[in-house]
Amino acid sequence: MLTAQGLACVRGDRLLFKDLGFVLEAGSLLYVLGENGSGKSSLLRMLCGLLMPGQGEILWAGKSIKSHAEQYLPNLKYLGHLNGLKDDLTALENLQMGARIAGQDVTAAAALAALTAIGIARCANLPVRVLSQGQKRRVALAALWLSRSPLWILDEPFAALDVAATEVLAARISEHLAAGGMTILTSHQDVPIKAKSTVSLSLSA
Amino acid sequence: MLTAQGLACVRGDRLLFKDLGFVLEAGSLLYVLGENGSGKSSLLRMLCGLLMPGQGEILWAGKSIKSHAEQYLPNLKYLGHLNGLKDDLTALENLQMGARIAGQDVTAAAALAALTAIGIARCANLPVRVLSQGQKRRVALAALWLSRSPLWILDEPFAALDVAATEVLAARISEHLAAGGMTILTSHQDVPIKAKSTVSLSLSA
Amino acid sequence: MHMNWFKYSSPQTFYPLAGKMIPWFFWAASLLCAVGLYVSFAIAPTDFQQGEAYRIIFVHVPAAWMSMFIYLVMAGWAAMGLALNARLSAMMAQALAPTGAMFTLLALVTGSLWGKPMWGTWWVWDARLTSELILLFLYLGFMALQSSIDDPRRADRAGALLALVGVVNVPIIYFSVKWWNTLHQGSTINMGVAPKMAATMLLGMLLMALAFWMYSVAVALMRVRCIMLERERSSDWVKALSIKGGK
Amino acid sequence: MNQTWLTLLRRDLLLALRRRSDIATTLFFFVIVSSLFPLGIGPEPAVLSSIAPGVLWVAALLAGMISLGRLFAADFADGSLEQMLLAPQPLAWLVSAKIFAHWLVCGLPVVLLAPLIGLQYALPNDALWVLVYSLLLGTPTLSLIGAIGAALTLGVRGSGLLVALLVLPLYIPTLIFGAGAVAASQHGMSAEAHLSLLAAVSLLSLVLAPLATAAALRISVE
Amino acid sequence: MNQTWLTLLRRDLLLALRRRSDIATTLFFFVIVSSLFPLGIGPEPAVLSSIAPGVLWVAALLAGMISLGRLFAADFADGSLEQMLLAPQPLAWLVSAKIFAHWLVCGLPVVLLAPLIGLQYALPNDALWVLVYSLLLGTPTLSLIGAIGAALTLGVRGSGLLVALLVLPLYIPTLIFGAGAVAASQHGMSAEAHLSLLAAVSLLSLVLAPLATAAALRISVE
Amino acid sequence: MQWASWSAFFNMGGYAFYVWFSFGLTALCVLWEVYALRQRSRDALHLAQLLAQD
Ligand code: HEM
Ligand SMILES: Nc1ncnc2c1ncn2[C@@H]1O[C@H](COP(=O)(O)OP(=O)(O)OP(=O)(O)O)[C@@H](O)[C@H]1O
Ligand SMILES: Nc1ncnc2c1ncn2[C@@H]1O[C@H](COP(=O)(O)OP(=O)(O)OP(=O)(O)O)[C@@H](O)[C@H]1O
Ligand SMILES: [Mg+2]
Ligand SMILES: [Mg+2]
Repeated sequence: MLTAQGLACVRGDRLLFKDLGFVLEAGSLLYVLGENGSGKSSLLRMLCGLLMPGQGEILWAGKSIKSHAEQYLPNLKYLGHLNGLKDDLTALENLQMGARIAGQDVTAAAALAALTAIGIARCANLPVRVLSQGQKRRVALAALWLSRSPLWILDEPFAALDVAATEVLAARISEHLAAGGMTILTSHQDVPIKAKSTVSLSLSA
Repeated sequence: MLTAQGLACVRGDRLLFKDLGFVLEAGSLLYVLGENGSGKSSLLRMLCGLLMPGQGEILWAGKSIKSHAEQYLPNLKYLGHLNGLKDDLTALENLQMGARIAGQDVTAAAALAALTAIGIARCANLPVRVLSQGQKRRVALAALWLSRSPLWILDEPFAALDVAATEVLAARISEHLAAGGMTILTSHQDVPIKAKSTVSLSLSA
Repeated sequence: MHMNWFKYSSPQTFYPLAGKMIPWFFWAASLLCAVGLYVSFAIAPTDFQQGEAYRIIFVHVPAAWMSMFIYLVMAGWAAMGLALNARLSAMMAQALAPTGAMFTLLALVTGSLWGKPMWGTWWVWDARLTSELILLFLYLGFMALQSSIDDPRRADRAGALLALVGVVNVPIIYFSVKWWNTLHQGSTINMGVAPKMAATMLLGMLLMALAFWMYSVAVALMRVRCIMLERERSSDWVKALSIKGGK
Repeated sequence: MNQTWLTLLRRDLLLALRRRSDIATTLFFFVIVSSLFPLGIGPEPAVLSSIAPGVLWVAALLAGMISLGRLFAADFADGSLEQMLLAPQPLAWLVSAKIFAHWLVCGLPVVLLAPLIGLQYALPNDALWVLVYSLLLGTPTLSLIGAIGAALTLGVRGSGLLVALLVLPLYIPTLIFGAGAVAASQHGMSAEAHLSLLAAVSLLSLVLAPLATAAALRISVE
Repeated sequence: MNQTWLTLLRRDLLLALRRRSDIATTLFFFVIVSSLFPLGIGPEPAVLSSIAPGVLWVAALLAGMISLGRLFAADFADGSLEQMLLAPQPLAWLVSAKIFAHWLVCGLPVVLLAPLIGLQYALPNDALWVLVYSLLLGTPTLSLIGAIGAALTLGVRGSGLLVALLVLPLYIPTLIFGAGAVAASQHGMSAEAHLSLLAAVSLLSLVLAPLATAAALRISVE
Repeated sequence: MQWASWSAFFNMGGYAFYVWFSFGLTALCVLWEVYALRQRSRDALHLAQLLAQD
């Protein structure tokens, strides 16, 4: 269970939001909405512990994610605006090494299965450098098929994806939620995702 | 009169478009449409002579803009995705120096009048660093009130502008066209501009 | 108690408080400086080896002391800023750096001005001189880092970390330089050979050092006020202040 | 714990292998800088050999410094750095893998090439060996301390110059002991004292630098 | 024609003034690098003064090189560079204004500070003067040639090292004549021959470098 | 008091240049720093005022 209390975010000399709080239970989805520059990405990075909140606290299972980071991080899978892929490695290498660095052992077969699931098995052995924007995004998202973390934090996962990939991803998220996972999401598109409970959080610029 | 004949554009190893041509007469507006990544900005940069066409030719008053650049450039005002502003100069300094570098002498009063026209006279003496994205864009656009060039090439001029500024700018473009100017434009929004003749050019990704 | 501390550590309350303190420190500095100068020039006797040139120590040594002392204080504030995430501490560290660098530069220049008549050369690669020069580089690195990061909070924390790394390194640098110098035995000149100081000389130096100290506090407070104004320029209290004319 | 560390190391080495020109660049910088001096100073062997320890070490220092830009910048730009920050292992531990890879790619080649340049400077045989030892002990410190500077200046305007300002003063003890070792052996003295001090500085930075770098990375990624 | 040129110059100087720390960084890089050598080589004034010409010139070279990142990178990033390319004046002419500004901001301070560092190296008075003259004649070449490298590496990954590789070999004639002039005067010979060669190199690069830089910019901005 | 006359004082036993340069430079630095800070504070307030009118 992820709890946020009284969060405030200051960037540069602007206050983006304050007094923001929510509780996210197993199986539920949190939609973060807002215009460009309203602070969605900043909020998500805060929830990962990458950005220190100006005020407020974030708790995982009742414990501060700051002071109990080793317990929190294995439960978290974050995907930001950046894909975190190395241009000179192949899609498969990227996926496998990425999972290992996140502390998870993944066989080549499992990684290939993940790439197949999101429909880019053909590009598995190409260096990521030659892939198009959408294909790169898919390689990054393939990690979700390998992830065993209950909490997913995804910053505009549908950006740059075409219709087919969007559906596959939405289905995967629904499945994750059905299995008791949690997901926090931002998106400028409207993608239907099935969840036990969906909360929308709207940030105003 | 600007003429393009058989233009082709290759970026990386992708062919973005080919066999593209048009004729732009005094007083007319060219709308370049297309999805992200379809090559709109690339086309506009080509028309400025910043990017060499893979094939084809661009003529100004019947002469190649490549070999007669000195005759072409004084007739051109280009505004790209980037504002071309120096963060550490004030809005006024930016505008005045920008015009001078483009070979035009501009008094402080004239520059101030331009800033007033687009509604940011109050920010005239602030360093551009402290301005918001939309305000910066306005400073860059204020150059259009000073410009005496007949051909304007504007890449998403309405991006980051609010409703009021959008109207002011559209009016200025209409006025320019009415006075016999030419404008080439890309925009993801639909902004009504009055012109003797409007041509739309659609690029497909 | 700690409630008070947090109250005064908010820029809004600290700004006027600092404004009230500054004149006191300036007065103290002026007074100490006047007495110190009197002692240095009127009371302290002529040095029989070095003649009157030795009077340079009355600025040189206090400046050298302050240059090192300020670095330590700066690192202290930096550590506190990092540990407690206190904005004011980081601002104090930032405010101290230019003054520290100035004293370092003064120590170097006045030392050279002393070295020319005493040693016949403006500079030798003596251990203490060299480490003072390196201290100047450390100050400048700190200032350059802070000024090139645009986000103030990040600048604070990055600067604080650098100051701490520097403080760990200062003793290592000092001893390595010393060792380097004695090994090469290049310069036969050693600042340690300065004659035993008369009590009045020591008094003069102490008074001047105290004056510099008070001055440093005053100037650091002035600078911290500037930093607050610049950082919080769009906050209500600064706006209100600016309309009142900064009083 | 070890698996993550090894994976990071392997990944960075693999990347360096795929872009072999990157390794070559540091090496060439070292060679060019150390060849500039004979050009500037003149070809007398006696003079050259007397300044060789200092010059070679300064060249190594500068080469180490100028290659720092590559340590974290690419990871920062493509987002792998934030993924690394979110790994469950202690960040300082992961950082040490990256620093080690950096040393293998940028430091070790310099160590191996240095005796060749030393020959050009007419260094005697013993001194050449001491040069190699001292570089072997000292260059890791350059990578370690440099990592702090690189992490602090991530994403900062004009970071190339800035990193130089931050890092060069901190390199001074390494320079003194390293060049001192070579000079000592050149003058027929034992280089042991210098080398053990160099090792001590290395050990100290091995312990502290990853921690400081980790803290700096957290600050820079915000 | 002159107005655009002057405006560009004024703008770049104004920008440098508003960011004073940028000027300081190049200068201090020069100071730090030239202070590293005594630490590596030892403090004996006789040795130091014999290597001073080479060392000071190499330090000036490296400082000039490392500051090149600032020449066009900011303009490229914020779009002013493309506006400059669209100005009706010949690009090479405009480029020369930027190079001149760069020299005033990064080269001239080094020229002015060099005698102070020369003092630390126990250079005799005459040699100090020749040092200043030679730097005055030589540093413009560094900016001019460097501009070509800076323009070629715009927007390229790891451009810091790359620019070094491109530019340092081209700096060698300047280094040889510059350091040679100082060394000559140190040995009681006339430095005139060296200085006139230096001036000749300067003139040549003054004519050719802006043209090459302009061509390189057009390529990089595509 | 150990100075025979003001001119002896100013002469500083022949070391006038070194001594007075040292003290003078120190005074100059200090005064300049204070002046620069006052200026900086004024500028900051001015900018805030401009922003406040916004
Ligand atoms: C550029 C030249 C010089 C520099 C950078 C320099 C630096 C320093 C520093 C950092 C200190 C404080 C050290 C401490 O208190 O432990 C100091 C103190 C002192 N210096 Fe210098 N110095 C220079 C030249 C000279 C010269 C030429 C002399 C005299 C011949 C001299 C005599 C002294 C004395 C007597 C002290 C006081 C020592 C003490 O109180 O323990 N210095 N100097
Ligand atoms: N490192 C930073 N330093 C200072 N300000 C920043 C920084 N990063 C972002 N900002 C500012 O914070 C605000 C919020 O940024 P954020 O990226 O959180 O927005 P967002 O809601 O995710 O927008 P988008 O829909 O474009 O992704 C913006 O105004 C941005 O300019
Ligand atoms: N310098 C470059 N080198 C290689 N490919 C490039 C370069 N610049 C752009 N491209 C590619 O060319 C294509 C067209 O880019 P362009 O910027 O012209 O698109 P656009 O239509 O303006 O898109 P948008 O609506 O996002 O502005 C894209 O696929 C882009 O990735
Ligand atoms: Mg976002
Ligand atoms: Mg575009």
